[in-house]
Amino acid sequence: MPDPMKIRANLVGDSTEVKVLMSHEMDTGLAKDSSGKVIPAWFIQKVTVLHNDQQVLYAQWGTAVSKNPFMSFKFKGGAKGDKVTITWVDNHNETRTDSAVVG
Amino acid sequence: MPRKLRSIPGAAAALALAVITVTLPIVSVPAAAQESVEKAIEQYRQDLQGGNPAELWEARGEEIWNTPRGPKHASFKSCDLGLGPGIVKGAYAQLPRYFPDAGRVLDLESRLVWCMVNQQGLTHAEATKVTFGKGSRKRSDLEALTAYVVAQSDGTKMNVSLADPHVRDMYEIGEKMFFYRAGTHDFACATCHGSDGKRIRLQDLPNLTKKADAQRAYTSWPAYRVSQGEVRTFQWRLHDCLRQQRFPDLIYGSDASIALTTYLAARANGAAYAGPGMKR
Amino acid sequence: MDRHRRQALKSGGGLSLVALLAAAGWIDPAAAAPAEAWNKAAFQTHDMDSTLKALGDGTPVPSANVVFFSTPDIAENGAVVPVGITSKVPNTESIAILVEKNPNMLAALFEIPTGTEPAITTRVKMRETSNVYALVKAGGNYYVTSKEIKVTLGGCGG
Amino acid sequence: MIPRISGTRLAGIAVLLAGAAAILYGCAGTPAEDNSASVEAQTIAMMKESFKAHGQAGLDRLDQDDTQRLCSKYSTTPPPAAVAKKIEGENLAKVRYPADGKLMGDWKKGEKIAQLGRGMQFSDDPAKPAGANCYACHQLAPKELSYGTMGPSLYQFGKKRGYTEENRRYVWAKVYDAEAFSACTNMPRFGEHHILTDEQIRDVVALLMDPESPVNR
Repeated sequence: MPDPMKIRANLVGDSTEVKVLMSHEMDTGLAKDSSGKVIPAWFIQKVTVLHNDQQVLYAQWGTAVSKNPFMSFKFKGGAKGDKVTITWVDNHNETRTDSAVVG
Repeated sequence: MPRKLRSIPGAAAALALAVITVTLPIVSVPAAAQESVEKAIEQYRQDLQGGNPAELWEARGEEIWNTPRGPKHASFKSCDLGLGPGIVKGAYAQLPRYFPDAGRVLDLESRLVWCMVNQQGLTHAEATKVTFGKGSRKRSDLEALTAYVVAQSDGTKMNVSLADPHVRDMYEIGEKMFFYRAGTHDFACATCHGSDGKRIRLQDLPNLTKKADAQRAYTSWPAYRVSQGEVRTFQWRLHDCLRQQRFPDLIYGSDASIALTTYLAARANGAAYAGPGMKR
Repeated sequence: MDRHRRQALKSGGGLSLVALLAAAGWIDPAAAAPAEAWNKAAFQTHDMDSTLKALGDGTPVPSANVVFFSTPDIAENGAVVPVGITSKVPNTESIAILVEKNPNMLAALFEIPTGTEPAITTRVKMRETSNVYALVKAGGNYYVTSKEIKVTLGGCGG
Repeated sequence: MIPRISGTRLAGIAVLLAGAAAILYGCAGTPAEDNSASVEAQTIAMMKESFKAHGQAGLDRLDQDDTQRLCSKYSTTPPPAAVAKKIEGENLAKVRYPADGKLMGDWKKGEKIAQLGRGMQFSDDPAKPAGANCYACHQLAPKELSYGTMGPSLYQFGKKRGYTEENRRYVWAKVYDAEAFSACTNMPRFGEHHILTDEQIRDVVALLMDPESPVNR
């Protein structure tokens, strides 16, 4: 089971700023381990952000996104107490969903 | 103009225009280039702020802290970091300290190991099986716990007391060790950390013999190392410095590691702790 | 990404199909959402032309309305290079980050629905000093800007 | 640990008493010096217990030679003239020049050696050649922006100093054993400590002294 994300969602003016950290190896498939064996690619491919039930961002990632990915953006509207829900899916079809309340 | 873009003239031409190369003024005066390199590196460090993946370690550490574990099924709530069982707030800012129950001066990490062994019933080998983790396949509970504990001292003034003679002794030994030159390269800690305003490659080297530098350096560890994608602790910092000093392998939680930590932590006294940090 | 579908879902009093299904207890909204496409072809390209082709074709126009922010000129470490891109092009639909000298050029693609500010920050890996492109799709057209980011070797080198 | 620490305290007291006695009888050695010697002995004993041998780095790496022991006392202040003279003299006597008299190699290889930071660490493969990591501390070829400032800039070293045989011999000796010229320098003794081979030192000399080297362009 993947680790939880760390999500912050805060009102900044009339927008909600979302910052998220994800726990993921983001292996490129090009690196080798100490025994010289190639470490297969293992990376988040899709990220969806919902504000309550409305999609506010959809991201497609390749292996070039850094390990333990960070992402931030803003969407208009949002109110204190609203829910921001983020889901990622990786190339092993592992997935993780976490939510934060807009503060 | 990148070679591979030439195949489609339209796109290539468009892109050629688009390439706003932000080259540095590398002219005949290297000093000028160097100044802008320093500014650019400072910009890089600032651009990284605002999302420290160490928070992921803190969250995991908090869960471990509160979960009963080991043969004795005890959590860290009974672990006394010096301010009473289970109290983490501000504890790191006063470590290392002398623990009468252990009969030793301990830093945070060796104290965590002591609690795992003496309160949770793990063997020392089990407790220290993974001290420095490597990705999600080889994780270190000690790194997660450390990240959690140190974060609870964020903003707390460093206050390592040397009143206890045991701690004073360790401080003095740590100081000697700091200046001890040996190995194939004749290096001591002081070789790289004993003068002002020096760099190794592009990294500024804090002069740890000066109060302000010592404070800034110590209070930013442990840190998330972007080059490794891991949270690294102060035990790791010393271990890896000594590796690069061409010394043999510093044993995790050994007396010498604690002596050196005592010296450096006490020299940071008075400064607000500000970790976990984020570093190259 | 099927933008038409998403817009279709949005019509209907602001309640998406996903939300309706979720409300009915059929699916978990979060789990359902990433059923969107991942453009495999676009992530396997090695140059700008084929990346553009895989993204849906088009010739990018250099634009001063696509701007990097919080993006350094020099990265102290190529494993983590912060990149921020904002678009002032009206009706921005997506923002992509491309690293010219990486094994695969496309690093990330962010699809921006109406109501989301066309500005994102993330962190990417760079194998070496390279041009980095910010590619914006708006109204079916592509706009681009680029900057060189130098990657340095740091530390004791050991 | 406990016995040793309490031992420390006792030793400290004993040293103080001995010091008091020394003053009474007009003997050499002040209490402060004796205490420092005692801390030094404890430090060495503690280090021997706190490190383990790993790969090519054995515990003998903690043993100091004369230069290291003396220079540990003068890390932040220069050594007194007499000490400096002794260290420089001892090290100058250790400098060996190549048997065939050939001092210059290939600057291109020298540049690689100057870039490489690996070598002699317990994590390094002892079968692979070590680097000198010159760029960690010195500016050399101007195109490398990532250089340190622990040592002086060596940009245009040969061009400024002159491409003479005498200067080539100086560079060889300086790389071989820097302590021969500047006591308690931070620069490793690459030849004396077998970090670099003669062949590699030649290449580094060429990096600094070949007119074609980017350092001199």
